[in-house]
Amino acid sequence: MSITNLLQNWSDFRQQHPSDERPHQEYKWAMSIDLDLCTGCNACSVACYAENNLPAVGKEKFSHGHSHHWLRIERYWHNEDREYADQGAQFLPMMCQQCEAAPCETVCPVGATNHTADGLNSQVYNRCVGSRYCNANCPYKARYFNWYDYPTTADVWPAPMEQQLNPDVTVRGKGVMEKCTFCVQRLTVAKSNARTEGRSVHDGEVQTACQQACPTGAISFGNLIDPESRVAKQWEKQQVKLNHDKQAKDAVHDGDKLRGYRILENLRTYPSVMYLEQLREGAI
Amino acid sequence: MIENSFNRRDFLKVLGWGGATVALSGCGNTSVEDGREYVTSYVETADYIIPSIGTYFNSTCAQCDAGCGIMGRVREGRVLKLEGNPDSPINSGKMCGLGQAGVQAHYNPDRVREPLLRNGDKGEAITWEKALQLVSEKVASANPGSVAFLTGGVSGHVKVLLKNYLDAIGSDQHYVYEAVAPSVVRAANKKAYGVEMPRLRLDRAKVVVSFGADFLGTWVSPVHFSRQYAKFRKGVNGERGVLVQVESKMTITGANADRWLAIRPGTEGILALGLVNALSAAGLTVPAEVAAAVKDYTLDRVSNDTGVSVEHIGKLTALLKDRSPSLVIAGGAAEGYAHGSQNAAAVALLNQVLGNVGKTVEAPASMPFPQMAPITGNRSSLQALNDSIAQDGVKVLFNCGANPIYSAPASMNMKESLKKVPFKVAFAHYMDETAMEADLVLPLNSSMEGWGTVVPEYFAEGAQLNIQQPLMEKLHPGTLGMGDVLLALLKQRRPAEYSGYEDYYAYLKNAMVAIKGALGGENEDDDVFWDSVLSQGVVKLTSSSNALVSSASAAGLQLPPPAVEDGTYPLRLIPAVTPNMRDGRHANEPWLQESPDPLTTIVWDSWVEMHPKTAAKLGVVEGDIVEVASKNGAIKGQVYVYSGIHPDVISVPLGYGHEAMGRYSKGVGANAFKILDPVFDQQTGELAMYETRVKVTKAGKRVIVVKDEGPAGGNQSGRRIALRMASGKVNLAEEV
Amino acid sequence: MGKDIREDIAWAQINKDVLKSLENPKKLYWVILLIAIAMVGVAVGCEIYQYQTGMGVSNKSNSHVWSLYIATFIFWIGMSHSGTLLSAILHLMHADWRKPIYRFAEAMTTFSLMTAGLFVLVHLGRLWMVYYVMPYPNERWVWPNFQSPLVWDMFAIATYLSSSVIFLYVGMIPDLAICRDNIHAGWRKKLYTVLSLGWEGTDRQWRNFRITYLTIACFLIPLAVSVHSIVASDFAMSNMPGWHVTSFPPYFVAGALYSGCAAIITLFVILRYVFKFEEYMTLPIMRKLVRLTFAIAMVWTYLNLIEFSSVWYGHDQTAKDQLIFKATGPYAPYFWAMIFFGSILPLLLAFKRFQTHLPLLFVVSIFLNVGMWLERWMIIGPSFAHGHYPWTWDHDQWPSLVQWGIVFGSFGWFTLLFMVFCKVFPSVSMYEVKEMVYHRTLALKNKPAVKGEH
Amino acid sequence: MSQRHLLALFNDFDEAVAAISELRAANIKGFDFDDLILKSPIEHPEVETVLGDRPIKVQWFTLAGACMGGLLAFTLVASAQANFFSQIKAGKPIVPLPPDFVLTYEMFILGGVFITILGFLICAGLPAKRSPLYSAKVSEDQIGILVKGDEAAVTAFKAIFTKHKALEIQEEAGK
Repeated sequence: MSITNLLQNWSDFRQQHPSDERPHQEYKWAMSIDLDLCTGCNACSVACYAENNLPAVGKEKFSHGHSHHWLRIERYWHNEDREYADQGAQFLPMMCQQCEAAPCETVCPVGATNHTADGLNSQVYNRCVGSRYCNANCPYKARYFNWYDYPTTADVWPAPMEQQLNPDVTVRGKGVMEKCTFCVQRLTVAKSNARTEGRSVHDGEVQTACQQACPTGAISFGNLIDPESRVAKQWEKQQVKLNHDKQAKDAVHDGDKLRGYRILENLRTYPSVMYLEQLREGAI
Repeated sequence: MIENSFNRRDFLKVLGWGGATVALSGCGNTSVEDGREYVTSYVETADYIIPSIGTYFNSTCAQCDAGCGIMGRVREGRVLKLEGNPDSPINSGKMCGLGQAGVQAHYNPDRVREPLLRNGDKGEAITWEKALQLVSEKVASANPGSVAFLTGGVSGHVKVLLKNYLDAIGSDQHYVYEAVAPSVVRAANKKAYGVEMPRLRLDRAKVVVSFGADFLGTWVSPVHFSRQYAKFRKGVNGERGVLVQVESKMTITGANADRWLAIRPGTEGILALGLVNALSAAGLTVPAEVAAAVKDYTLDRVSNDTGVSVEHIGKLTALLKDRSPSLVIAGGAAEGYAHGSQNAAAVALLNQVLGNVGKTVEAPASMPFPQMAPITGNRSSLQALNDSIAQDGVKVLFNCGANPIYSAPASMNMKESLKKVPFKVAFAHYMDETAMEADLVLPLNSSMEGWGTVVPEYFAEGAQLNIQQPLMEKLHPGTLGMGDVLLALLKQRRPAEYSGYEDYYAYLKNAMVAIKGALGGENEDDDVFWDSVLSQGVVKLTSSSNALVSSASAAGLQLPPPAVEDGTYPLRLIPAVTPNMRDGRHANEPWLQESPDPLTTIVWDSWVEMHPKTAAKLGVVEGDIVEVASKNGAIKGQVYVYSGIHPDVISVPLGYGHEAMGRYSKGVGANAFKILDPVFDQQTGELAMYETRVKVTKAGKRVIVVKDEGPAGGNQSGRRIALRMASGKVNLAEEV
Repeated sequence: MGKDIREDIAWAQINKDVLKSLENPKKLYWVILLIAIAMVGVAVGCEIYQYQTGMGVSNKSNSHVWSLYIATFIFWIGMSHSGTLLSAILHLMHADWRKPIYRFAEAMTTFSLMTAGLFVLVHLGRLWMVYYVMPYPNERWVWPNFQSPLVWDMFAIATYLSSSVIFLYVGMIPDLAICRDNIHAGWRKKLYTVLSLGWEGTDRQWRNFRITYLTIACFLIPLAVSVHSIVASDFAMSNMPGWHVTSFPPYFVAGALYSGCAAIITLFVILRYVFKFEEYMTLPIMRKLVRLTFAIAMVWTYLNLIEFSSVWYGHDQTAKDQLIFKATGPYAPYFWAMIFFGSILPLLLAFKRFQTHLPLLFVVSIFLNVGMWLERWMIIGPSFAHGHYPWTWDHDQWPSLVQWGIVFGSFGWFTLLFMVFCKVFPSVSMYEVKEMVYHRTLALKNKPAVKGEH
Repeated sequence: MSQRHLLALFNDFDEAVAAISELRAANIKGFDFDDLILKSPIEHPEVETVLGDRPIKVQWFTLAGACMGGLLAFTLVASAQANFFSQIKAGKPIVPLPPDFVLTYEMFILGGVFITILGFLICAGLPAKRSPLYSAKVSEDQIGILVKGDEAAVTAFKAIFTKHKALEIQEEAGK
């Protein structure tokens, strides 16, 4: 019964979750993206459209900011003053950062977005009432709202195009919020396969659609708990700690030799995506 | 991956059932209802089909000619998504956006669904029997020599059949046309190295200087080069490769360069020779003959002509000298001029002087079966066809995989000259501009429905033969594979030879099994061999490769001085080949329209790129609608201003502005092909794409440019979002 | 200054005058009513269209997900606070002059809350799932997220609405008894008989009535404050630059009282004219009201300055950019209009001759509320347009006609409710006016008239 | 011996008070002073001086209501959170106190208000049937005194009322 439950496990319920003293148990999915390898070719983005049933909304809706690219490639210039962009551009793939302390989660009135046991920031479509508070509170603006009912909108999925829709992924109706899920449908399959074989998912066994497509392999994805996973090693090497809003390395003076950083870390969102700074040659 | 041992036919039956389930759910697949397929229920299905579990089948991506191996995820008889085939040396499991969009070509609602015969100005549906009958009559009635085929790049068994058919009717008119292809560079390479396209080893180079070769986006085999680029950036023992891009309009490769050098259009060759000169001055051993040839290309003169600063030329020289091996690539920007061959040759010369030949420029594997080797398309062939038509040497024209009416410059007046051809047959996927003009339209299978073999234009490692196999049952019963059609046509001509084959599948299997020895299956049972081939999707061929010419020679190199400005047409038009649109054949795939152009982030429209200076001179700002007028026509477009382009040029992307094709492409943007000036490369006769002179005038309105980029543009206004640091600081070797 | 009310009005006269407002009104009343209904019609149309087609038609974007609905929601919530102020706070302070005007002020509270509530619904992407927000027991142990300020809103507004309805009703019981005694036929008779609960004005009833009324008043004050600070925490609790400000709750409360008072002035003028309440809604009372409004206006101005200067002085660059953007970007005109209407215009109220100049006050009070509405919009619009993440900035996002239509209609809806209320219930508290008169006579009896009065 | 009811209406509150105090002074046989009820159009706290203060209990309801509301709210919210594990919000405890306190506060007030009203209705004996002896005048401007007494007392009542110039004396119809 609830009240007895409440009283018996009070101390548990008062625990911050997750935290250094209470890390994730088996899985903590995380990503690292090497901006020096990202060429901005958009393959990841299109792969995401294919995998996650994202609608191509068309010019008119796109112009109103109704686009649905869960993974968008942002293009930055570093040459405000110079005549030419003569050190090229910088491309940055931005998707839901699956924050450990996600601002979107606490504000959802109906609890449609929650933290899962393996560290994902889940979005429950059929619970969502569309208050859009989560997006308002997302510093990365990585959440996308179904402004229209795309399945019934002309030329979004005209027959026979709807046959391409991935049956593993819900086709969202109007009025719900959606965002990158780290291809949770793939993770689920991998996890259940592993479970049936009585082991845990090993590194490289499951790939996100964007990672799988990326021609330069700029995106790596895996389980942060597993010390053998590439991602864990990268985070370790770059001295980026998950539950920190300031990294110790930034204090030491040669910390700038490391490329790893997380975007808007200072907002204490604890993102699960680490980026590696882009490099530029000085000799030319 | 699937097991080798299963019966292909069962598979198709099951897919038939998959199709049927789809059909019953009203998705327009009628193949079962009209008894073309018979149904096998899932109760007695083959054991590799498990409802709700995706099965992967290997095939080959047909979105461009790179020939990446793909792996189609099939569920309940429907192909859902394409992944890269890890066993394919070209893309080793990776894919580009264009390839990903292949499923949308397959499921596209605007596909042609049954043969159409022109009746007045509309087509009426006819049966294939009737269609083929008609074709054989027309061909029979025509003089054998006057039957012509216009195709895109072809290879594999289709090419063989095509060849055989042409022989059968005794015609030699086969024109292979590609609107955007590095034909000039190929020719120049042939001269310089003895091969059209050497194998480029970015992964081994420490410095890559690319003269406008967009190898990360659109050039030759982008995914493969991207794979190499990754290795190149990681470097051998942590020495990060340095990329320098020389071009007048930034490509996505340029956007990733450590140094992007905006060069005055057409002077790429001058810079190359200037570098040779500077290198020899810096003490690099250069053949006397070459040194003599380039001695006039002094630092100042080169800097003056090209607009590249002395400082940068100096640094570049030092870089090339110190960090060896390097790799110099000539691409679109170099070849797109009347003296394109010269530019390319100069670049090749630079490579040879640097001693890269044999190190980063390797001999490509040769195809052991020349009859299947790809014919690479070019633009001059279209010119040839045009001439042949003009002397009315063409009575029956088969058109397949080419859309000349859309992609030929207005000056060629393709539409009119095609009217001179009495009977035009178009093998079409969409009702594109050329199909609209055809007398008979024959709908083709999508690359996910048909059988075939593909030989990539560019071998990543050894020679290879790619398999193309159906990933699902036909969507539209009225379509046929190119192979099947050719086979049918051949049966009309050489029944003795071909009537034995029930369909192209039978022919293909037979043909493959016949050469199984060469394909590494000599002591395997036919079916086992065939199944393994199908499951692998890629057959690696044992091949030799002959050495390259590495002796540098400047013989016959003379480069014109930088072009003088034309008063009435002050600007140069660079028709940009973008990763999404390429030559526009995939414009009807919404994913590609919606995925923002990497540099401008513009969607669903074309645009006119210009440098802030140019914009200021013209008094226009972003969003202004301007008219871009050349001697051969004018197009309108929205202005996009940014500093990734030389002030002397403006750029309009290709691939937009279709007048037909489908709901997603028709009327979207403007077609830059149309206004290209008829200027040709002197040596190869290729259309010089970058030679068009234009004037830009305001056309009144101003619109809000629909793009992903916000009002902040590429500016982070102080937030720490996209960070960049000097490569000197990090030790990549230590990184994971 | 003149007296709040004449002590020599016969009590019977009071009854007569007020009860008259329940009978056939001027034509103007019907005109107002019809206009209101038409406006509601517009809003309903827009909402149906939006419901059918999807939120997209309101023209918000993924980086700009909130707009007029939320802004107007805050506006109406704010409007509701003045009623409480007048009835509860002034009641505790025994400020007699509130008595003739607090009734309609309270009605205003109730109805603006009802209007505000609608905006929450209109704003939702899936209106048909709105019950998910309520905590109802269910088999799956699924509950709303009690951490969300929106859920706090839901609780707070529910509490506030029910409490203020009760407050309004309880305070009205004696007057309902009067209506019962004076109206002898028709559905009204039944209505009043039922609602007056058989009130006879016995000493026992009066005694409990007093304490009850007092207690609820005491509850209402902290409640009102909490309601608007919770609405403020919708923003203050988020991490949007320009929202994450400590001074938001008091700022919101002040703004609320401000717009409320302005609204009371407006309605004061209207009622005084439409129902001929000159005797009761007298100019001296108006003067007091205007002075109160002026004071609050200055408080609001101050808090505004505090907010800006703390942002300016603070080290949060993003918030600073945000502020600069508001003052200089595409939203600048509205921003400065807000400053003008909110802080400059009320200075007029400081001048004695304007304090009783009804036509002017009418116009000014309306503009004050325009200013307050702009304030709410300045909280929503620019913040979204210029948030943490430059790539997704969206400077030219402009609400579509659908949004404007619904906002426009909400004013009709409010007017409709209010006007109907004034027709069915006494909008001036009769028994309290009598008390007022009574106390005044007593006062006069005890001390001789001072010079300067009359 | 049957009881009779009388209602006297006065124009002036002071007269009414005077009358009451006299009724009290002259302890009329068969008349219990506590049965006297004063009916007035407005509240007259002053009457307590003559009526003697009669206790008010509403505030106890208030207290009980408020506490109950608060307590219920907290337990409901907290145990709901405790039993809804999917609702783990990153970085926050499963039962976070600050939000729950906000809700507790609101419900505290709601409970208080509701139960106060209940208390009011109970204490004031509402809703009630109107007694036969009631004059609309009372809700207008006159003060009514309702007394209850034996037959014998009636004359005495009347005497006092008339003495204090009662405008009108209603007598209960029937015996």
